[in-house]
Amino acid sequence: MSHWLPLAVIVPLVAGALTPALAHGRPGLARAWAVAVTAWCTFATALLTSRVALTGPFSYEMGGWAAPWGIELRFDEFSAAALFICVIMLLVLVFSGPYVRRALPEARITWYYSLLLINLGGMIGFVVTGDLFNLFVFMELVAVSSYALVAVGGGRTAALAAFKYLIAGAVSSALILFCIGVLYSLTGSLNMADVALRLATIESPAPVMLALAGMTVAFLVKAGLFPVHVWLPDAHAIAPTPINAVSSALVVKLGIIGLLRILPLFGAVSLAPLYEALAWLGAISVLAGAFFALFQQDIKLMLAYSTISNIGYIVLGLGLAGELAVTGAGIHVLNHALIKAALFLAAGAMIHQSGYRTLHDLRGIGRAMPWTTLALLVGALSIVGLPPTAGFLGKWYIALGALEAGRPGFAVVVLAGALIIFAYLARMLNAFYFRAPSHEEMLAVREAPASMLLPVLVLAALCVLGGLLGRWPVMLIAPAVGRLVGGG
Amino acid sequence: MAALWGNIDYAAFVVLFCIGLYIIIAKQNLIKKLLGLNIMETAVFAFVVTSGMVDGGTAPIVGPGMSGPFASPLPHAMVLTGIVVAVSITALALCLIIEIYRQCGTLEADELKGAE
Amino acid sequence: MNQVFDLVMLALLIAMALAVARSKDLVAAAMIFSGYGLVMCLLWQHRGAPDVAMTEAAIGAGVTTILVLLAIGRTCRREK
Amino acid sequence: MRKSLVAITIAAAAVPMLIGVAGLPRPGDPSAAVHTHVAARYIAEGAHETGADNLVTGVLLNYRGFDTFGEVMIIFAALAAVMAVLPRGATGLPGAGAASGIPISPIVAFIIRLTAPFIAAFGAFVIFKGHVSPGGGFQGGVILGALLMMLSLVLGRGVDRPLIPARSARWLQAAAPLAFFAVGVLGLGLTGAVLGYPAEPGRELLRELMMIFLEIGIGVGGGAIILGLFLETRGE
Repeated sequence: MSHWLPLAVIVPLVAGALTPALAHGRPGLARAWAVAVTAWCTFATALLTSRVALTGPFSYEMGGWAAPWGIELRFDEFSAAALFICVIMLLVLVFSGPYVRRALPEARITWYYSLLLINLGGMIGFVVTGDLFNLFVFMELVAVSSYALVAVGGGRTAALAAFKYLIAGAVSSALILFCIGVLYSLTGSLNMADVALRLATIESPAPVMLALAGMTVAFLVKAGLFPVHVWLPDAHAIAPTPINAVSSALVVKLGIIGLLRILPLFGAVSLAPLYEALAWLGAISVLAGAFFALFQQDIKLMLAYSTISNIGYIVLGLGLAGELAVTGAGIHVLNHALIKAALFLAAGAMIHQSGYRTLHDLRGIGRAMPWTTLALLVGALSIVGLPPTAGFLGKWYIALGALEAGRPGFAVVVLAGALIIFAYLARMLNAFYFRAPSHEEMLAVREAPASMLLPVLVLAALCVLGGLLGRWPVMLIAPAVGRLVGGG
Repeated sequence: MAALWGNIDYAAFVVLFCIGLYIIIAKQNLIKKLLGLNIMETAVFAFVVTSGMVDGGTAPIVGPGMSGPFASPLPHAMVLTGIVVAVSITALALCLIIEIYRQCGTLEADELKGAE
Repeated sequence: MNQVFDLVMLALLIAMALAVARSKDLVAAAMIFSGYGLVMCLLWQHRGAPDVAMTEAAIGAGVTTILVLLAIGRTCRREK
Repeated sequence: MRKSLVAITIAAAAVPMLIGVAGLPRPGDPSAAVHTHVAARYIAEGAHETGADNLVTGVLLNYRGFDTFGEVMIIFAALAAVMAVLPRGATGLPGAGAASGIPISPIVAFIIRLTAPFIAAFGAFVIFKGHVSPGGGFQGGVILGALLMMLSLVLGRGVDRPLIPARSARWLQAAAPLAFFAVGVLGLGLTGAVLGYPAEPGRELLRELMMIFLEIGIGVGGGAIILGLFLETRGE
């Protein structure tokens, strides 16, 4: 029996609750404790992912109660995202050792690691649960810890950015709970598979459409898609670097995975108009995100806007609803997490070492921090989507899906988005490598400390590996895509 | 629209939801926005509790003397969790407000927009 | 009789929500919000949900209002 | 311009919600899916299967115990968030800008001291009898938390000298997740499913003990967390 599944969710959460108690006298212990727990979670999710790859989706009934009466955890191919979540969180924890000792006041460090563990447990719970209300509870858990982690850096406008993020998140959460209430009122159950079955027999379409529209809008707000992205740039740029990586690479993806969870519920309703809207919103978001990124001087703001653009790619892939396009979207959810984590950690290491944030001030850093800049170069090539890297696969499948669906316009959008980002990155790399430093002390800047450099290099290697071994994730999520597109 | 009269309670909760949304969007003071958020969340909880109600039903406590139709206990469990979530978010939001006031000296959204 | 009680409660809730929206003094708004929570608690008690009513009274109307008043104490009392 | 933008947004939210809500089954209709599907089993066999007469507590701790574990983690995450966000002095105490310190009048202080034991008794009653009468861990926890708040005010024990010393407060605040972990692993041992309760005829007492243990954990943990939130928000 796979008790790994519930324990993979419960252990990080309880460990997060124990961190302040254990590390009361010894703040150094908090980080070691967090890294150990996250390593265990990585092992557990790797076991679960290998099991789903071999034997297909499986579920676990909490408390021994059968599905609609108790809570059912359902680990399917999309839940394999839990492995990516654990790997990236492990690297972020290793990275945040020296960074946090300097960036955060002493008293906040234990609570920082406690919040990160709770964030990890909430994300794993979110991707594995098969129960609607459980999904809401874990989404709130991730939300509360993310609001605090954005503000933990204590910058001048950190609290205001966190407050805007909180209001946007809480309004969309209230809307999601309202839609869960509508679905419960219609079907009488909260288990996703059971609700899907019973929704097919509902005659009055109005409440079903309301629940579908409400949840889609709410999850798109949480994913930071263009028209409803207002909270994202400040929240992702002002937070400490490890939190940028966690929120831009992982937390934002929960909105997409939430969408992937609720779309099969509405199999009976014709989803064509919804997919059309998603495709157009995604396309607009691709161009708008890339366009805004072009004008940013601050590296972190640029990376935050490029997240909005890549979320646009994923939503565009979902909107095209073809086999190829949805596979591309699924792949890009995973690969973009690796790429964005590598980019944010590399840029953060540069800011940490040199103290400068804008393109102009960071000129000539290529010579001072060769390895970090190399990792940033690999990340930049991946985000543009050049062939050997991980970013290429997702965009390639989405472009193919657009052509297959007879919508060449969207394929052009995919290309245009990549070109705009390429223009910015060319300027950035030109500044790092070929321009004379605009500040003398840039030459005195030393390479990042080992425990910050190692995760950055590992992530850059994973970006290239993700590109070369791209076949495996595609095969892994193929059955889930088949169910979603076949049933949709 | 005749059906709406049958569900007049739901209509009232939607109105409360929109009053909360109005307060969040239109009012400038951050504490006022937070109260609007709480009004909106309480309206959603009221909607969920009301969906579990049954005509002439009593509390879902199956004691010796209890009889008659019982209200469904599932929405009550959901709303209990929801209320705890709402107070958690409110506590965090208030501390962010205290931090914003300490740094920017004002709680009016339009003045804060200029401070960035 | 039940229908009248419910309608009165709903009307009262909407009136209090609007009062919170209009009042310039934040302490008054917090107090009206506490009353709003208690009326909601009464409504749920009437709908056969004593657990939720008790929780709403204790947490929704109680703890939330105390925290809001504390925060008002540390910031400013009037809305401009 | 801004007024019309606000009006459009509100209308864009209100109209579809009203139309959608009108299509829902009438609340209170006994034949609605809400009462005939999952809830029908909770009401019919709930008391027997969970051993809790108060079915809401039965659902909260037994059928959907995992939700309540998530909820307990959310209230702890709120405390962790407040501790991580509020400014810390060198000694780890919240900074200046404290509430206006109007001294408690002796009359109020006396009344609070007088009623303290009764409030404590009522809180304990709500926690212990949570599975047979309305109430439960959270409500009891909030009542105990409110009592601790009042005593902190009356005894002048602010955040610098908290009523519960910081070291033990950290363990008390983690009481609820720990209780859930203990019951979950015990349930795994007894019934082969995490958070499972033994349902054999001879094991009713053990099941009730496990449930009361959870209620105490949630009550004590909730009370300590709410006291922590109060002290942190209040500052000096």
